Amino acid sequence: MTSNFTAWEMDKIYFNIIESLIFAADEPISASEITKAIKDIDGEDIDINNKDVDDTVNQLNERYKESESSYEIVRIANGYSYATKPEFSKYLGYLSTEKSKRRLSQAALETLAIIAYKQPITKPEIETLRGVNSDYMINTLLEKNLITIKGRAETIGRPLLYSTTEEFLKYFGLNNLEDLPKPREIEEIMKDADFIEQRNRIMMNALEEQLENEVDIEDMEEEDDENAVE
Amino acid sequence: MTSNFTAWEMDKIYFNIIESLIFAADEPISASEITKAIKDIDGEDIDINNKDVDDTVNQLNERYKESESSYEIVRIANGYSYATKPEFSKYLGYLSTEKSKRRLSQAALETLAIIAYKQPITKPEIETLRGVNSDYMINTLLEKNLITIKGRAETIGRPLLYSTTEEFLKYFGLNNLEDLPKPREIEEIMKDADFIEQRNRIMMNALEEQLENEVDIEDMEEEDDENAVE
Amino acid sequence: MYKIRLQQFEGPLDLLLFFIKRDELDIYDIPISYITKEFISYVALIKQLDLEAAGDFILMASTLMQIKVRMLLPRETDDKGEEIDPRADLVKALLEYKRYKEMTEELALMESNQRKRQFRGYYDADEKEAPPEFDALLKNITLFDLMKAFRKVLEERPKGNVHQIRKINVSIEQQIDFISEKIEAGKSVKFFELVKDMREKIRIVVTFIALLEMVKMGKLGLRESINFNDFELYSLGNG
Repeated sequence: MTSNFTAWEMDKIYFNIIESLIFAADEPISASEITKAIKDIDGEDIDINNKDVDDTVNQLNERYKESESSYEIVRIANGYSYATKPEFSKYLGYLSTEKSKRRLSQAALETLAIIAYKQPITKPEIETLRGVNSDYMINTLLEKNLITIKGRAETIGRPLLYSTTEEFLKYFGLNNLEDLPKPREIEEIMKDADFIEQRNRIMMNALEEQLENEVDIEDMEEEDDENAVE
Repeated sequence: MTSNFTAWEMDKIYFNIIESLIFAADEPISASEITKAIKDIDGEDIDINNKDVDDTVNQLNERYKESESSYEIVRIANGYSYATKPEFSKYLGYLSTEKSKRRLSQAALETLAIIAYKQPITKPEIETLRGVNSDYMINTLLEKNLITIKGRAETIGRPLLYSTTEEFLKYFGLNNLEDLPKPREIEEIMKDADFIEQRNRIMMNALEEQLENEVDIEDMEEEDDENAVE
Repeated sequence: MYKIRLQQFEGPLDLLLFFIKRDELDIYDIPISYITKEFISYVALIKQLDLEAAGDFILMASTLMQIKVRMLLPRETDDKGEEIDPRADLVKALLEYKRYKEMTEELALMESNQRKRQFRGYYDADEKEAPPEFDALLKNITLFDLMKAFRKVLEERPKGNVHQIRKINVSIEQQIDFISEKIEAGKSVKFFELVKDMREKIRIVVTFIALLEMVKMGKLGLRESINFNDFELYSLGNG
């Protein structure tokens, strides 16, 4: 009497599985990906189809509406995804701004690193090292008070010299500039990382084989010992 | 007559704003970041503090429990984050073959344990405790952002000091370093005569890991074996 | 039956602990000759393979042999005149190591538990409103930055038939309309995005002038983009 769908609908567990799959997926996930995931894990005979998934999504959204959730499931790009409701967009916008303000971009970091290790240094020197115009980066770093102008070089044109600030030290938890990790120290940690890994793998395989052979023999000897004790 | 807190509590909107902020933050977000966001947007005079946020999180989790949601808010890495409940891991594992990083190796975990408990700690100290060169492990942990450089020791040679990161907390599901289980005192280990029990624990661990990690490989190997036998 | 998996030996201390466990030896009364023999046969294996990692093991082997010799000699005494067990330092190191080995297991357990949880996977569907004017952000954008981004666009615009002479009908008014369309109220658009498909220099120039015009009219706001050389335009909504 009960249709397959109703029978399935009773099965609360799939309700939750669908919810968690949409929640955790890296990309919008389609109904067929969801049914495939469930069938692959629980068996091909699980009675669930794309329509069931879509119905479940509607029911989930009903539930979120009832409980006045701040998010819901939306249908985008042939899939489902969670989205916070638009009325909160200004709070979320604020957060992402805060974050981008905090983050030093890779380019800024590169520039900062050059200044930190080569200070005092001129803009042309920085640009030679980076291979690109660095006006913007230098301005940004100046504004963030991570670097400062420390006089002028004696070379032609007397370009400005840049150095790092107290703020820079504080930002990276350093007492003074001598505390900066030395390139030699970095290299020591980084040295031949790939090589060591490769070598370890080869060593482990070879040794394991050899030891396993030996263990077989030892096992027999040990069994003899145990027999002797008992 | 009503206390400030009660007045605030009535304000359903912040309930939802807190929910949406945690839901939309792609890293654990702290109570103070939440109150700051709300005050910066809606005004300094908004009566909300970190305790209110934490209470709200408890209430939200109550709600998710009642509605049998597949996720909840966890306290992790000094903040709040949504995460799926462990019982759905089976299905989610299927989803994210790519995303699910490999487990840390035994050697990496060992090095990390020493750094976690002894931080800040120098490389020579780590190597004395482990009895092996640890350049590669330190490099790996730095690359994975599980540890970071935190200044220098005042000892001879002023070696670099290593500490764990927020990412470390997140990776192990810890809210802060106090959540780490306490290591046994040496005296306790000394009293503990039954190394046999220890060994069993280690073997159980190894077994579990084998089952979890090497299923694919062993499946293939077993097939090979079977083929060889047949 | 012992299936030795070498991955589990993280070093000489680990290997020694393994022998102690395997043979149920008393850690405070380690039979030093026995364990040295076991250890050295293992080291021989590593040396045979001529491996760099053997160094740590060889060092331990020599320590063991040293202890072995000292065991045969009359005991040294400490300040209080008590005999020093030549094995004391080794035992201490083993216990300390064992302590962290236990914590390694704890960490492995926490790792397993945490791996059963997943964080939210996809965030792009969240609507994030451009924040209201935050001084700090706007301060970062100067007219000079604007010019620089503009120059970069000119440099990187799609290479096509640039030398082909064509008359291009484009007016500032048209481009104002074009920009207005692109940034409906509340939405924002990156400058590079805006001029991405423009192949003619003149069109980009006119668009840029239109943009400046709109800023002047207060119809348009600008802010720093995550990409430092780009910037974003957003509607001020009263246009």
